[in-house]
Amino acid sequence: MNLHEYQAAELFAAQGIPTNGGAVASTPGEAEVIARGAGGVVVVKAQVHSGGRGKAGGVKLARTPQEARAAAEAILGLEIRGHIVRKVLVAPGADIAQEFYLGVSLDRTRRQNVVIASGEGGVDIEEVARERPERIVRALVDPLLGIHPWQARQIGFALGIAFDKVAGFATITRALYDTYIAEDATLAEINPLVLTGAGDWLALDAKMSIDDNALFRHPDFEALRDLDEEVATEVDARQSGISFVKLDGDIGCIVNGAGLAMATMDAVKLHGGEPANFLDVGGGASADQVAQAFALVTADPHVRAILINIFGGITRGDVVAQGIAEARERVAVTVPIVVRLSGTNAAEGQKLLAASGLIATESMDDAAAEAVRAAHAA
Amino acid sequence: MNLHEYQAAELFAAQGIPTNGGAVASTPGEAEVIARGAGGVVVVKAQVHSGGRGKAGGVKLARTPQEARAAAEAILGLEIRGHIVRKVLVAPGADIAQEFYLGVSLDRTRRQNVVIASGEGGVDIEEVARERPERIVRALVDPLLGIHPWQARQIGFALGIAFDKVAGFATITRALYDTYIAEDATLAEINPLVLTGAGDWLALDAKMSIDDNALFRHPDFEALRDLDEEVATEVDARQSGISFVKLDGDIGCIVNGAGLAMATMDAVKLHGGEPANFLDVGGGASADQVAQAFALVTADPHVRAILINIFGGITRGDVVAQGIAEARERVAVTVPIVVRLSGTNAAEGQKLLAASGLIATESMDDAAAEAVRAAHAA
Amino acid sequence: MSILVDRDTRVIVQGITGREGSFHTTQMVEYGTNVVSGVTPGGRGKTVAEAPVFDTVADAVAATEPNVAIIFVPARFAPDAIYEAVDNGLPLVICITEGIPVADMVPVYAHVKQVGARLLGPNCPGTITPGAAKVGIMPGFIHTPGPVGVVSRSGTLTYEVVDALSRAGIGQSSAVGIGGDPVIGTSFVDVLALFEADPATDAIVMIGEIGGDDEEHAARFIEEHVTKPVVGFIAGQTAPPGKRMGHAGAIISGGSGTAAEKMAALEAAGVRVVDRPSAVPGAIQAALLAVGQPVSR
Amino acid sequence: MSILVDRDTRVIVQGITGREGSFHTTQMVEYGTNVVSGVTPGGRGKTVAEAPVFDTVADAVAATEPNVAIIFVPARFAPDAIYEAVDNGLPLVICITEGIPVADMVPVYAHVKQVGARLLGPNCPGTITPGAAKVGIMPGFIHTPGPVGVVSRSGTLTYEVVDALSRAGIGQSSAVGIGGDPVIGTSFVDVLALFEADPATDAIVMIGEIGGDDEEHAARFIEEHVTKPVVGFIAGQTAPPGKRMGHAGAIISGGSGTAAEKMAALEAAGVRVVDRPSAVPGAIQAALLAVGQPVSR
Repeated sequence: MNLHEYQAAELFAAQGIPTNGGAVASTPGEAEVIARGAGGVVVVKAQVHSGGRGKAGGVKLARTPQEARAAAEAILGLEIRGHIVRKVLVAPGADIAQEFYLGVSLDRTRRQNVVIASGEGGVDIEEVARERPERIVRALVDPLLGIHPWQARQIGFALGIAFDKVAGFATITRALYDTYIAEDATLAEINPLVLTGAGDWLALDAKMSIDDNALFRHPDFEALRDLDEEVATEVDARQSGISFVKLDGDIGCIVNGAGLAMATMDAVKLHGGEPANFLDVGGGASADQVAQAFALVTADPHVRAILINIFGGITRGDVVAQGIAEARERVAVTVPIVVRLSGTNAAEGQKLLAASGLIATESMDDAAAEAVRAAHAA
Repeated sequence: MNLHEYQAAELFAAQGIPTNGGAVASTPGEAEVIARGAGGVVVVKAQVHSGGRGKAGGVKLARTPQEARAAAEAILGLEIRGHIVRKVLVAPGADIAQEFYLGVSLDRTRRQNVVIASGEGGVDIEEVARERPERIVRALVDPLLGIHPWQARQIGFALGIAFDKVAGFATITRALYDTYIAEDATLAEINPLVLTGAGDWLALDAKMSIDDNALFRHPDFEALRDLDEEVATEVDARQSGISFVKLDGDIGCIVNGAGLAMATMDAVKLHGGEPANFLDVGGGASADQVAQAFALVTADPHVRAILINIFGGITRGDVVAQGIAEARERVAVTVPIVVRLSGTNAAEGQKLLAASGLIATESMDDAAAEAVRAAHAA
Repeated sequence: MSILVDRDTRVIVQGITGREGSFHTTQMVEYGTNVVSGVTPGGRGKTVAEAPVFDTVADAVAATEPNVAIIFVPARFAPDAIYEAVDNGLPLVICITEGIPVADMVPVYAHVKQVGARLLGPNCPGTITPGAAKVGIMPGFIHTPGPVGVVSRSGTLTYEVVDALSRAGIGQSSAVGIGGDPVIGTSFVDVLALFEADPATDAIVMIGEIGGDDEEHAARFIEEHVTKPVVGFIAGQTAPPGKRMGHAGAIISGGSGTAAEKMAALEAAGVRVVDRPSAVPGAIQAALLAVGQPVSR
Repeated sequence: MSILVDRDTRVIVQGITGREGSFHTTQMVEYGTNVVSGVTPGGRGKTVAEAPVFDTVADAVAATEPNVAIIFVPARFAPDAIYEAVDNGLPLVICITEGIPVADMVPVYAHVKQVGARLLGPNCPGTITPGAAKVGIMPGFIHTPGPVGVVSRSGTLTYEVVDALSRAGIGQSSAVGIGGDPVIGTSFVDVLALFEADPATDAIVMIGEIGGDDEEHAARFIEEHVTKPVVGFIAGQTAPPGKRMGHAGAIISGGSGTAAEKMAALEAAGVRVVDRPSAVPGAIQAALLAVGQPVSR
């Protein structure tokens, strides 16, 4: 799950990283009040789970409370890469002398965490990595010992930070790594980390993503979840143990297994259709799971056909067919359903399905083609 | 440094280990009040930095507050292996069904920490290790990953603990290891750890020693130090960076370097004398250090001669001689002083010393022989 | 011959008395796998599918000398189970468990490597050598002995491909699921090296998916070290960036880890990349014909 | 020939600008040691005894290719300095620093071993190969080149013995101080193995002290693997149990670690154990005569 800037900043501050403070507003009026309290220049920043908010007009400087109100008015309700802005952070302006990028994430290749830093802060780090890789400093973290003080210092020296500022930089680097570990993050990032005109370090932004698999260790994070930011059906899916991702097409997919679900989406596309979703019902494909999957898929008004693709492994095909039949009784589905059932007891299952009036096919390709045809015919 | 039972028990309890509570009394009256508050049977236990207190009469059961008072009266002031009892812990009695030993310390051979456990609790573990080694379970702890849950469970199973009690045992084992690490201990021990008649785990004793080198990480421990328990001169020595251990002989030793100091003590003994102390002045052997060393050694009324043994390495012998001369002006020494000075600029140093009326020898053996002769002559 | 498991494999099942553990133990034994023991704390004295249960791996090792561990314990206890297995000398540990936090797997990976053991998974279906041993949760009946090594990040998608191969009369030497998590113990490269060295394998099917760069590393490895023909398929050609596709590891992040990149890298390395699972058997048949090998043994 | 350090040794000094570091750097350079660089964060551009100072070990390694590090940084930063040295590829790290907590040294020891480096110390005087290189804090002038290897847990006591040897006309191949802490990187056994393999060493002096059981392990090793004559001395014959004799490691605990035990173990292994340092030269002379070697080369 993603955290908002203001939530991540609180976690950073708790580990001793100097952050810029500020407060969150949901209305222009609140933004004005916060700006008045802050005095002086403030920055009004969209709180959305998306990058690129600067370019999208989601960050504005305001010299007066009135300007802050106007800025909030402009930003709230803005759509940034498909995310509607519902909150803004109103934070004091800073006197920026130098900007840096500092982040911690997983280096999948090495199966180790890695600290990434750059003297180019406040810009898209992926762009820097692509175009000016020599401006990026990377330090792999020992998986058993964590980040060493010497490593944190070395990153600072490599960025050309003046010696009297290196200790402060190293402390922030270690604190960021500690936050990353303590909170089971998959990403912890400060962009930009700045040196102010007065020579102080300040984290002007804060970004964190948390490992969903580790949420059991962090029950408090449930409260930080911004359900407004998440697609409602994806939230429902998570609660029923189904992996679901909303897409833009019209063929609803219900599949067992993540790899097979992706391959099914690909097959739909290959046959000229567009998948409406990724959906992995998980291992069992019980009537309950299938019913829940029907509900998720049919909640999308664009869906014009449903493609069910089940490879019966340990689960028997006849049991799956039974589950589909039961689910159909519980959830009214008005669009055509194409079912492909393979593997254990597939023949028995296909018979049951055919008997219940569904289009049953044997191969995934046939099923995808059939679903696309049915959708276009509908 | 050593902690008292009640201090260690508090640290254990803070990590979630079930301890027996109780309170500390310095007088029989206090013990009576505590026993009255506790109600029922209590145990009155000497708080001294020494083992063997049970055999020495330092632990007594009391059925009534009056008995607790009498027990405290008997125990307070008792001398146990050279330690005077100044405090007793008055703790509730426990219904003991089964006793275990559980400890964590360093395995020097493997350079790893080790958990040691035994089904023989409440007795001297070293005796068990010597006489019934098969009754001891040892588990080396991974130096980078710490103790694993499976290891803690495995120790429990190996001790024959019933399965429904193994989880509780494993939790205590991990908590004891965590305390050991968190507090920079060199020893953390529960002896006995008991299963009560009601089937609950309870730590009936608590023992901890802290790594002196790590005290900078634990400023709070300074307050836990029991200066009554420490030889006053050893406390003074620690404060001046001198290693000093009080012994029973009459030849005061002042040496640079721990190994050479031990060898000097051995030489004294070899020549028929008894060293009054171990003393390592450290690297410099400056006038200040030597003066402090004189003060420490002469504080012992049994000292009848002082043997100074300095091997000038980086430090020049003439500078050391100068230091000794200056120190003698600051500290009045009435017993004979024998000095052996070797190494860098030794000849010049010896001349200076001889000029100041000290007995200067060239070899350590000669010096030891001379010091023994001088002491016996005195 | 085969890789990872064979007729000499002696399996210990960690978490054997749990629902998953006991079910799959029975399935494995029915397939003919030699399950010698299982572990569940407090389970001493029980049996599952005639395999004796022990309290600790140490006890089970002493009594039954297993050489492969398979783990079915829940995610929050699985890392401890992996440590217990490798610290008690198991050279190969197969972790089926799904949902283990990445922060736990990073030190596990380092430790396993350090002690010289091999971890397969987590979040994987395990491995099977058809006709010899199944140490995993795949349906055994779809597999046929033969010359094709299959390696995959996925579960049911692998079954799909294996089933297609078997229906086309093409048997498998071994099929290995490496798992769909960001940190896995055994990579494509590791398995490719094993297949390359395995005399019973004549051709290889590699089933990748979006996320990470294990497929790109595999491509480089294939180019430099693999002489046997390789057929590849990458799932997730239509997956959008930034969205986790079920598997924790299946996510296109920062524009990298796309199917297109992986397909291009594999093609550049001489891999025959197909666009759908059903095209795998044909490609393999062509590849085997090209090197003059029969499609079944 | 020699062990650990020789004329090819290129030394990097960590903590070079500190009081101890700069003093001993000068001393080492005066002895003829090739100190190629030093490290002090923020020290870039400075020099100490003509050695250039760098901010990081990485920079110093890149510029000056050292192969031995010596550490003079304070106890609370010394473990980090050791990690920095070995993680930057230094194969031998000599830690002079005294007073490092044991809890820090336990993981340091494991890590150093894991990366295949060697740590000497901490809390040790370092090592010297007379006439070739001094990488430590011992007074160089008392040493003479010759055939006797000296290994010791102590500092000034070693100087005492070396001085006695030199005065008796017996030179040293190398003298090594392994340190007085409970957890040290290099043990007696390690150094004995090096001396045994060193063609320039004909006899060995081993100076132990109370505490631990490294001497007992050394005795077993000598019995099984050392063919060269060994003379031993153990300090602390009169030390009482339970009291730390200066060195953190010099403590008799639970009745074990006594000088008597160690002396008995060494004697049983064929070591000529002497009761005073001044008896070492005579015993070595006898030993060398017995094996027909000259006492100096």
